Formats: sequence, structure tokens, C-alpha cells
Amino acid sequence: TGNGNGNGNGNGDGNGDDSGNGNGNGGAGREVSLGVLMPITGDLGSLGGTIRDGALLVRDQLEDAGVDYDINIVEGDTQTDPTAGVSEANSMVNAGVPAVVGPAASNVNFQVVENVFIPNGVVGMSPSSTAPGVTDLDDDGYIFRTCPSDALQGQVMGEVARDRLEAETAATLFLNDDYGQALEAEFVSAFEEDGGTVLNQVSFEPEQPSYSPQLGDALDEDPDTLMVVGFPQSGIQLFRDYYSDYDTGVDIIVPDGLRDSDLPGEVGNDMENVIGTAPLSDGPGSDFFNESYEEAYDRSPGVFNGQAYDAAAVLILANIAAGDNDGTAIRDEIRNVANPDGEVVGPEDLPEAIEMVENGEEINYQGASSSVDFDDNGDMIAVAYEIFQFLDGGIETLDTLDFEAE
Amino acid sequence: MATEQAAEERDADSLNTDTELLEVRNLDAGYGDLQILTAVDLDVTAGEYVTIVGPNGAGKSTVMKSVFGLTTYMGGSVVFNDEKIHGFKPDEIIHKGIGYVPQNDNVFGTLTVRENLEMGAYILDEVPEDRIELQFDRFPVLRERQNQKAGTMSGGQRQMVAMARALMLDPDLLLLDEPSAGLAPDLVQEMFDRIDRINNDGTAILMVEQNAKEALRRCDRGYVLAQGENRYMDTGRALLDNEDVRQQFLGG
Amino acid sequence: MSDASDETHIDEAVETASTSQGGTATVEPESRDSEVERAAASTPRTVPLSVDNLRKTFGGITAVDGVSFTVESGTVTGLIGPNGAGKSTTFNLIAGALEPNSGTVTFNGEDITGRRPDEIANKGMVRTFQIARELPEMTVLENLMLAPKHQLGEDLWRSVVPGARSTVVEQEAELRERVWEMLEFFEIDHIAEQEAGTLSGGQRKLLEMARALMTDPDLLLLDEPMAGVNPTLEEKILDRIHDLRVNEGLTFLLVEHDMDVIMENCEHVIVMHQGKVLAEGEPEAIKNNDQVIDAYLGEDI
Amino acid sequence: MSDTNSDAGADGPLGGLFDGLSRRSSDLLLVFGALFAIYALFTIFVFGQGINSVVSTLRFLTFLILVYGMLALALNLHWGYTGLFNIGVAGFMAVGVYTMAMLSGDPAGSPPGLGLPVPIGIIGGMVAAALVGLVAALPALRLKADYLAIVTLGLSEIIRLTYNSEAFNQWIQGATSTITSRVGFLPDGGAGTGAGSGIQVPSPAGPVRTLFFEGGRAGNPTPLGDAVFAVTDPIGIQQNVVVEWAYVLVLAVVLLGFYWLLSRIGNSPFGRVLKSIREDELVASSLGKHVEIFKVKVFMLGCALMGLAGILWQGSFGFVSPNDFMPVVTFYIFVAVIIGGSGSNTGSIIGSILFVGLLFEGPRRALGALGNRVDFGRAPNSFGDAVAPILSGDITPFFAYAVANRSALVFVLLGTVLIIIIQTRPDGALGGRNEPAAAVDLSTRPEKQPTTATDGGENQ
Amino acid sequence: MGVTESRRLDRHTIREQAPLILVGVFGALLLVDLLFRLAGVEIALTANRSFGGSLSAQRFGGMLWNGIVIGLIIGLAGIGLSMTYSILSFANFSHGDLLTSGAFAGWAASYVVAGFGVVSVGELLFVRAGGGAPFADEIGASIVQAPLSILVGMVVAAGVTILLALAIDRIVYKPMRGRGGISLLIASIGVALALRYIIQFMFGASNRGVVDTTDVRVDIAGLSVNLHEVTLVVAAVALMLGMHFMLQRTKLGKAMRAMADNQDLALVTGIPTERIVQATWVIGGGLAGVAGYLVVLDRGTIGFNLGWFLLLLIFAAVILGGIGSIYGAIAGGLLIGITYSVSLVWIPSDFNEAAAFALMILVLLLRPEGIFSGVSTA
Ligand SMILES: Nc1ncnc2c1ncn2[C@@H]1O[C@H](COP(=O)(O)OP(=O)(O)OP(=O)(O)O)[C@@H](O)[C@H]1O
Ligand SMILES: Nc1ncnc2c1ncn2[C@@H]1O[C@H](COP(=O)(O)OP(=O)(O)OP(=O)(O)O)[C@@H](O)[C@H]1O
Ligand SMILES: [Mg+2]
Ligand SMILES: [Mg+2]
Repeated sequence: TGNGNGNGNGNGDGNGDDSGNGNGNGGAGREVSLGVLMPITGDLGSLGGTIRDGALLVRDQLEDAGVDYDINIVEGDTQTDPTAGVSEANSMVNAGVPAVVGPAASNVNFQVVENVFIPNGVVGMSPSSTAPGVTDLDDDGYIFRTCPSDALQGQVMGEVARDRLEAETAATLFLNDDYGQALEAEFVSAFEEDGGTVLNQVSFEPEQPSYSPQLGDALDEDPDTLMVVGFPQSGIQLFRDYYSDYDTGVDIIVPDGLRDSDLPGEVGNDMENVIGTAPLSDGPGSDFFNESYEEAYDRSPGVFNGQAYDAAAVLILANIAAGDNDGTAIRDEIRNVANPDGEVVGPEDLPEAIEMVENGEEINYQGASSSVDFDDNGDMIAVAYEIFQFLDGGIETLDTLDFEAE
Repeated sequence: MATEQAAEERDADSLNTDTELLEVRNLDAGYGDLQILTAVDLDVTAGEYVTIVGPNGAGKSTVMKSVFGLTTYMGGSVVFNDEKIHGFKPDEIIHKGIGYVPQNDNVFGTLTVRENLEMGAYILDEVPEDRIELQFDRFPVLRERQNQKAGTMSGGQRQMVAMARALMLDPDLLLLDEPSAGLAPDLVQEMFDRIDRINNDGTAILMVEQNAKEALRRCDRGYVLAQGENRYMDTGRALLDNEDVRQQFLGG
Repeated sequence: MSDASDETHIDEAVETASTSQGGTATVEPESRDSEVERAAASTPRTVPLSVDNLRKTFGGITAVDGVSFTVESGTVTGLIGPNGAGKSTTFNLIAGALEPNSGTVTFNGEDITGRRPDEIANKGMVRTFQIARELPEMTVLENLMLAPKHQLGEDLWRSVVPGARSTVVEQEAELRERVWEMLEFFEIDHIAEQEAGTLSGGQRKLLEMARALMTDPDLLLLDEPMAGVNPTLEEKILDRIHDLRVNEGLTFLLVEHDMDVIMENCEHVIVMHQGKVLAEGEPEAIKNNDQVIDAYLGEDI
Repeated sequence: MSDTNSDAGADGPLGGLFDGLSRRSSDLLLVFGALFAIYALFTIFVFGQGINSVVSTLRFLTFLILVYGMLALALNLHWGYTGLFNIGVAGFMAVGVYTMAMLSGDPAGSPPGLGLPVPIGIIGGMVAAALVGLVAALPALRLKADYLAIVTLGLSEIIRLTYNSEAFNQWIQGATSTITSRVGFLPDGGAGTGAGSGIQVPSPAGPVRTLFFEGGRAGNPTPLGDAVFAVTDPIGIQQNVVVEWAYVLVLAVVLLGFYWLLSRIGNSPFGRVLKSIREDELVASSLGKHVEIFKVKVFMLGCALMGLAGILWQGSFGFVSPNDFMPVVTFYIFVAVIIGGSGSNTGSIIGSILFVGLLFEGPRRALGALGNRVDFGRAPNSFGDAVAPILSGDITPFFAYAVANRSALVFVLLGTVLIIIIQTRPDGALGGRNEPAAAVDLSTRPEKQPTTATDGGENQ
Repeated sequence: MGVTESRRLDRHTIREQAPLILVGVFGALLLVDLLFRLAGVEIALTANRSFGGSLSAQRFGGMLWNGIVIGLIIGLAGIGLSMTYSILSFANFSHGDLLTSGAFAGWAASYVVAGFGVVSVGELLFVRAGGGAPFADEIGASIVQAPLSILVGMVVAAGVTILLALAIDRIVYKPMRGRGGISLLIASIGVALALRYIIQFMFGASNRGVVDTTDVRVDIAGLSVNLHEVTLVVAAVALMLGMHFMLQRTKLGKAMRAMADNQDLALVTGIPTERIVQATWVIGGGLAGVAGYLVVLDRGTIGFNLGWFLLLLIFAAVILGGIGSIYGAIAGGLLIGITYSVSLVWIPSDFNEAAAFALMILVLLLRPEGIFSGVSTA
């Protein structure tokens, strides 16, 4: 999840221009192939399953609507592990998959993209890899994402810590991987730029028996606030250790990775000293999406589920526009179906959108999570963040922030 | 010597005693699939002193182990006190009244002498202090060293520990596998004297020895075993005097 | 005693053997007359092994306590003593399996105290073990092939690099000849391809000696080579020992509890007791030494 | 068990290579028999999914067999031959791969590498693995088997944790950059490990790829690529699958190299000393063999081979992270050696085939195939919900749950099969075969009359 | 063998003095440094290196206490591992998963007792498999809310693990009795895999919070203590003492030592070796089960590979202490636990586990058979 440095989503000027290759969009009824590569087991197992479900929802809806295409989704499990992810991605490529929703975690995403997608000309669109580095990949344009870069989230967190929490000093405790390292770095630079002082910076490993040592290191110098980057699987243990060893005096700030409404229950504490930021999923189609998701899975959608839905939708539309299961052709159609200029479509009228694409009409997909417009780097042009807090054993949104690329 | 006279007297006794203690008939046994013993016959009557001799690899130790339930049984019978015991496990056989002192590695080195003896009576509910005392009377040096780790004792002393442990349950029959091997000459004599005394106390002895001349001199009866089969059986004296036996097995 | 006749018979054999050996070593160098030979011969009987004031403790136990003795070349020297006297430990100290706390071991004029076993073996002093230590999952052939010193193929590169390997193969073929000869000599050729772990006690003892001999030693340390070996076989082994002593000039240091063997085969006997040398001398003198009788032999022998 | 070479007559000039010809050919038969049996099994799993699936599945299978085969051979040198109970294989692989990645990595990458040519990186990786082996060996070889095992395991964890550490990453980057800034032809940035994020490895499969694609990127084939694809495209085999097969063939050649090297070592006086060390160190040294030197040599050689195998395996994915070197990797290799029969090189290869085919991939694919073919409906969320309906006679939810959670069942199956194998074939698939350690056929007897007892009657 | 080892030991006695002194000096330096830190004294050595520093006594006390808590768990688990190691002669790689089994069984029982009536037994039995509500505090499984449930849980953890260990022995190890340690070790890896993933299959893969921590931190005599940690320490120490008396005073203890010494001889002496083996599993399994239960009580979370992750540390403790010695296991456990925790004074937290292994290797280099080797305990 995380994108850190280069606040790279500059340029908003519509690159949606040249659209009209009006290709014949070969026979309806053909197979539209799409990969969904998510962590079903491992550290992100609990998140990955729900994100996958977001993507699968597109297919199920289209099938229910009886569209003319055989939408073949190839699923894969990265086990939250880069090597396993690469191997799984390879099997997808070997099976002829031209485009993939995923991978979820940035550390896996980097490796899969570098070693499999780019060299094989396969389109990768992650719903949740927020690492700043994704922006600058030398990717021949094959790599996209429907979530924002952590370069932004780091700034947001820094601001929240300085302004809302009025912290002078901060310590950080972050997962030792691409996501954690990059987001922490962004946070630190934002916090220091704002005049704060960062004390101890401590990294941690997933699934450790105890995080007391790391907590001790981080809190050694009594910081005003503690920034924690991680995922729920380790977070449960980490926060349990925190509440067992310390009083709830320190403000803690967390990013999207720990936005899990079950967390307070799992930890056995209200966690009311914890405040967080997360990319907001409130695109034009978000209501429709939330309803259909709940209906299909009996639960409300979680983080990045909307982004996954959007990624799947865009890739299917682009595939149909390209007329072939070919990565390069799909790459070239993505902005045509997603960016402005064209008939606005959304989750509620996907079947119609498919017909329009088939007929060579220009469309502009507006999604569940955002308006889904891609810049030159394949990043989102406009995103929103929420500031949330754990309250009464649940999550409450305190505020929302909109970012429009300048 | 006194012991020799005693042995001669017992010779006379034993040949007409009918109280069979151990009766091995037609025994086939070995290790895994490998058969070592073929149709071995062997008898020990109550209170008798029997020796087995034979070349290396003849199967002598295998006979002892077979009686004690430590080999793969392949046929025939082992009867002790009118009860078939082949197929029994060692701890059951101990209950029946047989004690066994293996050829080497026969003490628990990390246990004290006293603990070694206690282990010898494991199957009893209580630690039989009186029997420990009895062994200490038999082997006085063990009383002195009862709290010493058996592993730090000399070769001869270890043999005593091993033998005392096997005697803890007052067995009717004691199996001894090369009790004199590796012992210094004076200890060899001492060991044989002790065995005589134990035998005089009423315990039957079945012994394997490479020190064949001494062993045959002292025992009531002897068996010669070769290639897993019985070759000769007679009183110890007679075997010693048998020219063939001397030539083939006793080194002239 | 009924064995008396045998005793004299063997004694004579030893006598003859030792005189002939003595002749070779001290008096007439026969036809060999190089300078070196003559120089060597002028010193009466060389002393390949000497042990000086060796001490070894294990925790609180002093197993070897100031032992000194020498072994003359071309002899069979006996080392006897009660159980736990320190004989095997002395062997271990000489052969480098243990390092002494103090004292020195000199072999062929060189101080070898505390050297590694392999260094000592390579100098020509090789030992056997009281409890035979065959290499159980290697065949008898492999056991013997292992023994020769300085094999070319023990260098990794020679065994691997295509050109060099042919020299290794050549040497292996030569060794194979010697191994088979040795097996025949010890009459264990019929079990050559068996794994050593399946051998009987006596065959293991033979294998142990054959293997030691394959190293071309000058001096052999034999730790109870006859223990547990049946009497018929024992005689054969002794014959071999004398054969080698007489024909190849080997020197033997022999630990044994069987007094008959010691008395009938050794020219010189060292008696250890409680880690010290108790007595030393001709077999006959030792046999009648009161201290030795007291400590070791017991009255009845 | 003396199934020693039955064929004599082979100490000719090519001795060693062709001795025991019939054994060799029967070995070959065994290896290929096992391989094709596994191939057949896996073809069934993916049957009906088209030729590309079959070819691609078999490629992956073969790839795993080859890399496990290399590692099993290297471990067999340590453990099977010399009795060195090294359970730190993963650590030595890690050293190989990381060193290679740091030497040959992109200087502009994150973390930076030194940008040296890949072959130098590979050699450097092997040397580094050997040196770490040396450092580990010097003190550790004094220890008894069990203790050595735990020490090597601990060491492999230390290695993994070190590569995982951000502090180490920064330190090594600093340390190397102070060196490289003084060496003209090296980039100034030094080289790092990437800590928990892992590290890019210039894939050893890259050169193979460039044979088929210009610049290694799909879409612009070279003339060779064109020629090959002209055949494979019409059959329906993905280009990527073809390229990966080519890399597998390279691995096969390397495996043959391993086998050749280790067989030569095994069939030599050097190997004989190793065997004797395994059996009884004190005997070996009492016969004049400098045991420690042999151990150190073998330890270093084995570690170098493990490093190389690591590079060719993990490195070929283009990326490694410390997680790839968990102790369980070592256990898998051990299992391969043991089910093949330790001490035998052929056994190591057969063991790898059986391990990968029947234990590692087999259960996964079998359950996967089952899941693909039968639709059990939506799986219940928990075991409780899956079991409860059984009481009322409905077992479909349970099956659905089982298929959905097959990743767990695969390991249960793996464990169970492992237990069964070790119970029923304790000496491995080949039944404890002993490959005689000599450069010539020992059973060839010199031309002499077979001895009948000369002087003393028959013995005993 | 005896000869080789003692030779090794012996030859190195003199040469070992040097490393020993070095280690001693290094240890002393660390100690002085620690004292300086506690006193808040810092002496600059070079630009970015200094001796001493500052460390609050409270923080250090916390580290030490944490180390002791971890160490006791490792030690407790280590006793069982060490016993099976010496008596059955193999390194049991499934020991960690016995811990996990005990943890799940025990907590299932605790949940049923504590949460009876709150939610369905089915949900309680699988300890919140699949995650989601009800959360631990609703069920109230804590020493404060439901002390009985904790006690029951501990007993069930021991009981179930014992039965499991006996069943595994019957099915897996018994047919292999007398085989070499390596065969058994490999079989135990198979057992470990099967067990761990059966647990995953039944109880799910997710790590989840199961212990209710409401009000468990209380002030006693001015000290803030965690009652769960106190429970753990009391239980662990009591079990260790119990083990000590049992092995020293009873015939069974001696018989176990005899078995560990020489199995064949034990058989021949009439010691019912099968029963001793079973007794070993009873004790080893029982302690493992309780240790697993206590790990969860301390950490608050449960997951299917909790034991596997601890296994290496447990092995390190057993090896460090000397295989076969229960005191060794306890001492090794404490050493490992304290190193794991206190080493953070000097090194970053990504190295504390490595420090524990490094300590083990260091000790083995100085004492190749472990600290308590040759000291007979049981
Ligand atoms: N555990 C075993 N497995 C397989 N074979 C064995 C085993 N023990 C002994 N043997 C074989 O059984 C045969 C008889 O052995 P046994 O020990 O009974 O001989 P012995 O007469 O006691 O000889 P010794 O005088 O050397 O003690 C030998 O050939 C030996 O190799
Ligand atoms: N590794 C060791 N550790 C401790 N003590 C030992 C060790 N080796 C030998 N000893 C002790 O040293 C003493 C001498 O033993 P050694 O084996 O040298 O006796 P020996 O003369 O060969 O006796 P035997 O005739 O029984 O073989 C004995 O008390 C023995 O217990
Ligand atoms: Mg015997
Ligand atoms: Mg001795």
C-alpha cells in the first residue's frame, strides 16, 4: 500500500484525448480474461479476502445481468509474500492472463510488477499498493493503481499529528517492509517540516510473539505521539502489548493498514487514544457499491474494497474496448474508458457501459472509490482521505480531506 | 580346591535331579529376518551351574538374549518353571524369576550404585532395603561406594554392580554373559568365586564364557555351541577332557 | 598344569624369533651396508618410542600419573595392569587421542606430545582400539582401502579434475592389489564385500589389525587384541604378530589381560598400577614380582 | 547391502565415468521412470485445460525438481557422506543470493548494488557462502551432531535476521560505500540488503530470456525467439512458458554438473575419507586423516553449492526477501535427501522428484483439481459451521470448507505422507543403497588363486 | 566416543582460557555499561560512540521482568522437550505444535466456562474462529472475571495435550521404536506439519485476541502488576518445583534417568520401558500444553503457529542448558528470555532474537555440551 516520495500525481490535464480508435471490438461472447492476485493467507489474509471479493463482485454483477462475454477470472494467492506472489503471477501469465487486479501489498506489488508484469506486457492495477515508489516505476505504462500514493498519506498524517494532536515530538513504529518504510519516511519528513521532532524510529517484523521490546524502544523518550504503521494481524498483538505495558497516555496515529473496525475488540480496549487516516472510498458510485457488496457478502465493505471493484471494472471495460486479451492493447484503452470526455458511467450501469464500449462510444467510468481518473503515471488524479478515530469499539470518521492534483 | 570339590559333588547331584527350571527345545531365533540359532536345546535344573562356550559369532549371546525375550522368536519353545515364556517381554520374564547381566554396557553410568540396585527392583512396589543390604553383604565394596556414580567405577566393580542389580529380585536363574571379559587376572578369580557363592546360595546359573577352561572347570554342565547349533553337551569336566572339544574350541 | 608343554613350545619360538630379530637389528646388518644402516646398527637396538613422565587427569581422577617407559624396536612389549590402571589412557595419550596434562612422548627422536592422532599416525605409529571400531556402514574392502597414508586422491582436486584423476585411478588399482593381499593374509577375503558392521567379534578384531597394517606402520599399539576372541583364533593372531616382527621389523606395544599371552610372547613387560609404572622387566621376573602379584595377578596363577 | 557395481572391467582411461555401467543405466531408468510417473500424474491434474497448462505445469514441476535436486545433492555431501548434520541450508542459500544481488545489482536500484557482471556476482555468491561456511565450520565442527544441527539452524536464523535488519542494511551500505568510493570502477553508493523489503536480484534467467526477446521484454522476439515461437505459438503454448522451459534446461545441465562433481567426489579416496568421518571420526584420524581439514573443505564446498543453488532458484524470480529463507526450506531439502536415501547421489535426485511430485506439489494440485472440478457451493466461514451440518447428514458444507481451506490440508497431507514414508521406507526409496567409495571397482580381484586357508585350517 | 569428546574438551582447556577470559571481559564491560546507563552516566568515546548513557531503572526493570516471563514459558516448554530428547533420543520438532494444541484446547475450555450462556458453545469451542464478535471482553476469560475458567483451561490444556501426545506416540513413534534419532526427527517434522495445519484447518489461520485484559493490571504495594503475568509465574514455578520433586524423589524419576542413560539396559533390568515412555509423554505433553496455554494468557492472542515460532527459542534453551537436564532447560529458558529482552539495551530490536541464538552458539563454543551437561538431574 504505499507510495511515498515524489508527490508525483502532477498534471491533471486530460490525457483522455485521442480516443477514437473505434476498433471493431471483436466478437461479443468471447472470453474476457482477468487475474485477481490477492493475499488470501499470510499477514494480510484478513484484508485480502475482502478486497478480492470487491473485484469478484464485478463479474458476478455482469453475469447476473447476462452480458455477452464470458468473464473468466483467474484467482491467485500471494500469501502476502513477494516470492509466492511472483510465482503465482507467473502462473497467471503462463495461463494467458492479460491484466491483473493486484497485488495488494506494496512489497509484493513491486516484485510482481518488476519481474512478471512489465517484462511480459501484462497490465497490473493494484487497488491498495500505496507505496510512493509505484509512481516512478519504469513500467512502459503497464502499471496502474486505483488507490492514492502514501506520499500524500504521509503528509496527511504529519499534519494530523502536528495540528490536530498538537504533538511536538513523535516516535515511529513501522512494519519492516516497503509499505512501512516508505510511509514512515513520508510521515517523518512531513512532521519535521512542520517543526516537530522525531525521536525514536523503530521497525518491527510481522507475527512476532511479543512487541514489548519494540514498544519499549519507541516510547523510551516519552514522545507526544506514536505513529504505528502495520496491519491488523500484527497490530492486534502490538496494541495488546501496548495496553498491557503502558497507560493510555500517548496519542497514537495509524494509517489505512490498521483501519479495521474489529481491532478494538480484538485488542480488548477501546483504543480511544488512536486516531488514523485512510484513503476515502467515496466515489460517485459508492452508495451503489456499498449496497451491492453488503447484499452479496453479508458484510459492509472494508478498506480498498471499492478500489478493487473499480480496478476490475476498468480492466474489463478496457479489455472489451481492446477487443482482445492483450496486455498492450488493454493498457492503451484504460484512459479511454476511465478518464473524462465521454459518457459518464458508473457501477450501477456497467452492462450498459459494456455495450457502449462495444459500439465504440467514448465513456468515462466514475467509480465506487473515486472518479477513477488516471494520470500519466497510472496514479489517481483526485483522491480523498478521511481522518478517523476508534470510538466505542468502532470507527468514527472525524473529517475528510480532498486532494486534487495540482 | 574347595570350589572344585563342591563342583564335583554337584556334578553328581545335578545329573539326576529332575526339577527342570529352564527347558529350551528346538529354539530358532535371530535378529529381524536373520536367523542365528537353529534348533538349540538347553536345560538348566534348579540350582544348577551351566556354562556355554563356543567360537566368536557362534550365537552364545543370542541364546541368552532369546531366553530373555530380546531376539526375534522363530520357532521352538522356551519353558521356565513349566511355563512357556518365549514371546514374553523382558519385564515379564523378570517377574518369572530370571535375572540377566548383559555382556557389556551393563550399568547405568549416571546413576549411583544404590540407584542402580533400586532399578533392579523396579517392579516391586517398595524399595526393598533388606535386599539391598543383602547385596552389600555379598559385595562389601559396593556398600562403601553406594553413593558413587556407577560410571566412574572400575571394570571389575561395574561387573559387581551389574550382578548385584540382577540379584535384587532373588532370581531362580541368573544369566551371565562373559562376566570375566576384560577383567584383570585377580578379578577373574574373584568373579568366579563370587559366582560359585551365589550358586551355592541356591541360584541356578547359565553363563557364557570365553575363559572356557576356568568356566568348565567350575560348572556342573557345559554346552558347546557353534554356528548357532548345539555341538556338545556334558559335564564341565568331561568337556575339558574331550579331545575334539579341546582341539576345535579350546585352542589345543 | 596341563598347558606346560605348550608354554615351552611357544617360548622357544619366541626365543628363536627374538634372536634372529636381534641379529638383524644389532649385530650384523647382513648384506645391507649403506652408511646410514651401519650408523644405525652401531647403536644397540634403537628406541622408537619413549614416554616420559606422562600425566593425565579426568576431573578428579588421575588416570595416568607420571608414567615413563621406552619401547625398543623390533620387540613385542607388554603393557599390563589391573582394570583402570591407565593402560588404555596411556595409549590414547601416545596416539594423540588425548592430550596429556604434562609429560612428553617421543617417537623416532621427535617430540610428538599433544600432536593430533593423524599426524602421529602419519609418522608411522598406529593404534588399534580395545573395543574394535570398525566403520560399520563401509564394506570390509572400503575399510582397508581407507587406511594407506598419503593417497593421491585424498586431494579434492585430484579426485575431480579429469586429467589428474587418472593418476588417482592408477594408485587405487595398486592399493586394491595390496588390500586383497592383506585380506587373504588375514583370511577374511570371503567377507570382503560385507559391511563391516555385520562382522562377528573376532572378525572385527582381525579387520582392526589388518587396517592398521595397511598404513605401513613402524610401530603398532595393540589394545587387548585378543579380548573376547576365542582361543583358536588367538593363536593365529599371535603368529601373525611374530611374522611381522621378524620379517618386517615391526615393533609392538601390546596391552593384554591374558597372562599366558603376555608371558609367552613379550620380551619386555611393563606393569601399570593406579596410573603409575609398578614394575618393568623380563616376563619371568614380572611373574614373580611380589608387588605385581599383589596388585594384579592374584595368588592363583 | 552390497548392490555394488556388478559390472567389472571399467578402470580404463575413462574409469569412473563408465564404471558400473549397468548400475548407471538402471539408475537412469529409475530417475526417468520416477520423473515420467510424476509427469503423468500432473498431466491428469490439469487435463482438459489445454496444452499450455500442461506444458507450463510440467515446467514448474521440473524447475522445482531441479533446484531441490541441486540442494539435496549438496546436502547429501554434508550429511549423507560426511555426517555433518547441517540444518542451516537456508542460511547459506541466503548468503549466496544476497551476495550475488549486492555485487551485481543495479547501482541505481533501491537498495543499490555494485553493478558487476552477473557471472562475477554468481561466483562471489558462491565464495561468500563458502566463507560463511568456513566461519561456521571452524568452531562448530567440534560439536556433536545434535548440537551442530542446532548451531547451524541458529546461524541460519541469525543470517536471515541480519538480512532483515534495517540497521544492518544501513551499516553495510555505509561500509561498502566507503570502500567503493575509493575504487574507481565501482559505483560510489555501495550496496545494501534492502532489509525487510527484500532485494532485487539480477535474475540468472535473464540471459536466457534475452536469447528469445530483445532486451528481455516480451513483444519483441529475437530471430531465435521468432524461430522457436513459430513452432510453439500455433500449438498454443505461451511464449513465456517456452522461455522458462529454456531456463529449466539450463538448470538441468547445472544439475548434471552437480551430479558429476559429487559422484566423482563420492567415488574417490576423498569421498572414502568423508565416509569414514561419518562413521567414526577417531578411527579416521587414527589412520592418519586430518579430519578437520576434510570437514572444513567439505563444509565450504557444500555451502558454495548451496549458495549457487540458491541463486539459480530464488534468484531466478528476480527478487528475494529474508522470508524466503525460513528454516522450513531446509527441512524440505532434508526430506528430499531422506526419502531418496541419504548417502546416495542418485537417491538425492530421486528423492527430489518424489518430494516435489508427491509431497510438495502433488497434494496442492490434487486438491486444487478437485476444487476446480466439483462445485461444493459457498464455503462456511468456520470449521464449526462446516461440521454442524454433518450431524444432520449434510456433508457438502464440510467439503466446501475443506476445498476452500485446502492450503492447510495440503500441509496435513504432506506431514502425513512424510510420516508414512519414514515409517515404511526408513532407508529411502532406494532402500539404503551404499555407493562404494573408490575410484575403481573394488570387487575386481587381482589375478590370484582364491585362497583356501593356507596355514591354520578354516577360521573359527 | 567418550574419548573423542573428552579429548576435545581437554585439548582445548588451555586454549579455551583465552576466549573464556575474552567473554568474561566483554560481559563485565556490558555490566559496567549497564550500571553507567542506569546511573545516567555517559562517557563519549568517539564522535558517535559512547560508553554508558541513560536508561531508567523502570525501563530496565520492565525489560528484565519481560525477559523472566518469556524465559519461564520457554523453560517450562523446554523441560518437556529436554525429557523427550534424552529419554526417547530424538529432537522433537513437533513440540512447538504441542504447545499450540494445548493453547487452543485450554482456551476453548476457558471460553466454554467463562462464556457459557453468552454465545453458543459452538462459537466458544473454536475460540472465535473466523474472527469477528463476540470479543474477548464480552466473554470475560480472565483471571479477574472468571478465575475458574483459567484454572479449568490450564487443566484441560494439559489433559488434551497429554492425550494427543500419547496418541501420536502410539501411531507415529511406537512403530519406529529403536530406530535412529534422525528417522524419528524427520517423523516429528511430519507430525509438526500435520498437527499445525490441522489446527489451522479447525481453528482458522487468523491471529486473534482471546484474553480479556479488563482490570488485570492492579497496584499491589505500590507496584503495578499484571495479574496474568503473576498467574503465569506462579503456575510455571509451581510446575517446575513439582517436576523437581517428582524426578528426584520418585522411582519414576530414577527410572527416567535410567532410560536416558541406557535404554537397552533399562529393558533388561525390568524397567517397563513402554510405560516410562508414556510417562515421558504425559509429563512432556502436559507441560507443553500448559506452557502453550500460558503463552496465550501472557500475550493475549492466539494463532495457529504460535508454538512453531517459539520452537527455535525452546531448542536454544534446551541445548544451552544441556540436553536432558531439567535445570538446564529452566536456566537456558531464563537466559534466552532475558537475553531476548534485555539485549535491547545495546542493540536494535531487529537483532534481539539473533542475540539469543548468538548467546547459545557462544555458550556451546565454550561448553560444547551445554551448561548443565553431566550434572545429573533428570
Ligand atoms: N543385533 C544384531 N543384528 C544382526 N545380527 C546380529 C546381531 N547381534 C549379533 N548378530 C549376529 O549373530 C551372530 C551370533 O552373535 P552372538 O553375539 O550370539 O555371538 P557370540 O557367540 O556371543 O559371540 P562372541 O563370543 O563374539 O560374543 C553373529 O554372526 C552376529 O554377527
Ligand atoms: N574419558 C574419561 N573420563 C573420565 N575418566 C576416565 C576416562 N577415561 C578413562 N577414565 C578413567 O581413567 C582410569 C584409567 O582408565 P583406562 O581405560 O586407561 O584403564 P585400563 O588400564 O585401560 O583398564 P582396562 O584394563 O579395564 O581396560 C579409570 O579409572 C577410568 O575410569
Ligand atoms: Mg557374545
Ligand atoms: Mg583399557
